[in-house]
Amino acid sequence: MEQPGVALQEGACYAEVTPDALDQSKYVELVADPGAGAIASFVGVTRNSFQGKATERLEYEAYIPMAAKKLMEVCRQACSKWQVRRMAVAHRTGTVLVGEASVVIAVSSAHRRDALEACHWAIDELKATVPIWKKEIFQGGEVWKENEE
Amino acid sequence: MEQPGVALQEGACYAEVTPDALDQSKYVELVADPGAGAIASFVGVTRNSFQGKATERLEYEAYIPMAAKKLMEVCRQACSKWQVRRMAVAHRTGTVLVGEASVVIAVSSAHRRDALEACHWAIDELKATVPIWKKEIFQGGEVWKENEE
Amino acid sequence: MLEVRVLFFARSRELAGTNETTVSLEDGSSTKTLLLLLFQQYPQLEELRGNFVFSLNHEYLGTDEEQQLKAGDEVAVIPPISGG
Amino acid sequence: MLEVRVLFFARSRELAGTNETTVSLEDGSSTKTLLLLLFQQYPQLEELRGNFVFSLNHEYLGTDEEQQLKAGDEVAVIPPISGG
Repeated sequence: MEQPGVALQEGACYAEVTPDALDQSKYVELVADPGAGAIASFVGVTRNSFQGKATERLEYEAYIPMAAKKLMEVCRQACSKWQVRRMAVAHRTGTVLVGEASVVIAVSSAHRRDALEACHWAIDELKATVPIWKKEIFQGGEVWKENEE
Repeated sequence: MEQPGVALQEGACYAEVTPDALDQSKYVELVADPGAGAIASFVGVTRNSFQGKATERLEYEAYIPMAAKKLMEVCRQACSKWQVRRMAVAHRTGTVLVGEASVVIAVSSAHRRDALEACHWAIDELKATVPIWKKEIFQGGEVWKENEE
Repeated sequence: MLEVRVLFFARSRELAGTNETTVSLEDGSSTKTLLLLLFQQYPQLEELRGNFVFSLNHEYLGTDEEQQLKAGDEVAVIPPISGG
Repeated sequence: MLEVRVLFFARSRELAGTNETTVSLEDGSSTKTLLLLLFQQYPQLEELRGNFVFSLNHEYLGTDEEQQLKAGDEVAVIPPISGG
């Protein structure tokens, strides 16, 4: 079921859906820029428990072409709402074990407020708009999650 | 003039003042935690220009023992104001070239909002309370900066 | 007749027992017609009734939004998302 | 007499021409007395007059805050900070 990933680059925006393990520093380096004085980043990680149950792993499934497109839209909207220099968003598909990253966002800007606010907005927007699904596998069962958004 | 660094660890909080180059991933790994679903981090980087002048480098000077103490205070306050699992704050002293990091903050929490808000609060608080000074060396001169805080 | 490609994801994929199918419809059919057809063809989808939306060519449709279909369109059944 | 250690940082270090000195004061002296003494001993500090605070044993003092001093205290001249 493991499909190849997709990476899109549009100007200062980079969006990627990949089955491979995510390395935060790759995306932080991607957004480095001599004009940037601030780099904010976020990593979503598989937690060992959810609502009291011990999580074994998470399985992520993506509508890959649409997910990549929507990730790029999140990126471009953030770049238009804030003074962002560069931005990268990446989401992983397939099995993500406890402690491993499922999503990474990195944003650079001249002044810290833009990067910090854009990064926070982006993860919220991603959860509300990107066609990706998370199944939680825990001891004794599994369940498809639903974001509040 | 290069003084040795100081690193403090108090429970879930880590604070460091060091003359060595800062590696963000070290601090992100420091705050990794099986119960954390989110890791937010911030890197302050030397920019190539400031108010139109081409920056050559920044020189940071710290009142090291008090700076380390104040960094720890920032950490502990963040941990009490938000549901933080672990937090690390590190500031570099001495010369920091364009593109290099002068400060790194990493915060982990079960849910993303705590890590993201604590990280943002912490960099603002750090700039207002930690006895560290930044001299900007640019073509044609140098000037001690002053934070707005 | 027009043919559209229908993709199933997550819970809908499990209920339909497949991740993809091709559906033939009368010319001029809409996404509403497709919805009825899918419930007939995959009765287990009832579990998700009222709890999913369609996407049409990589764009979401509103819960009650009806769109005309044309040959080659790609429709996906989108259960509540949980990315990030 | 009591002796206190005085540290100078950033611009104040440049103006004073040193990063540290030891100052002897009458017993019971306060940070206000110290301030006057420093301006006498380092007239170039005038450039920073009203634009720095003291720290006393790693705690900031308010701009007009006066504290009693005791032997071995560590006072630092803290120009406006610019960390981060």
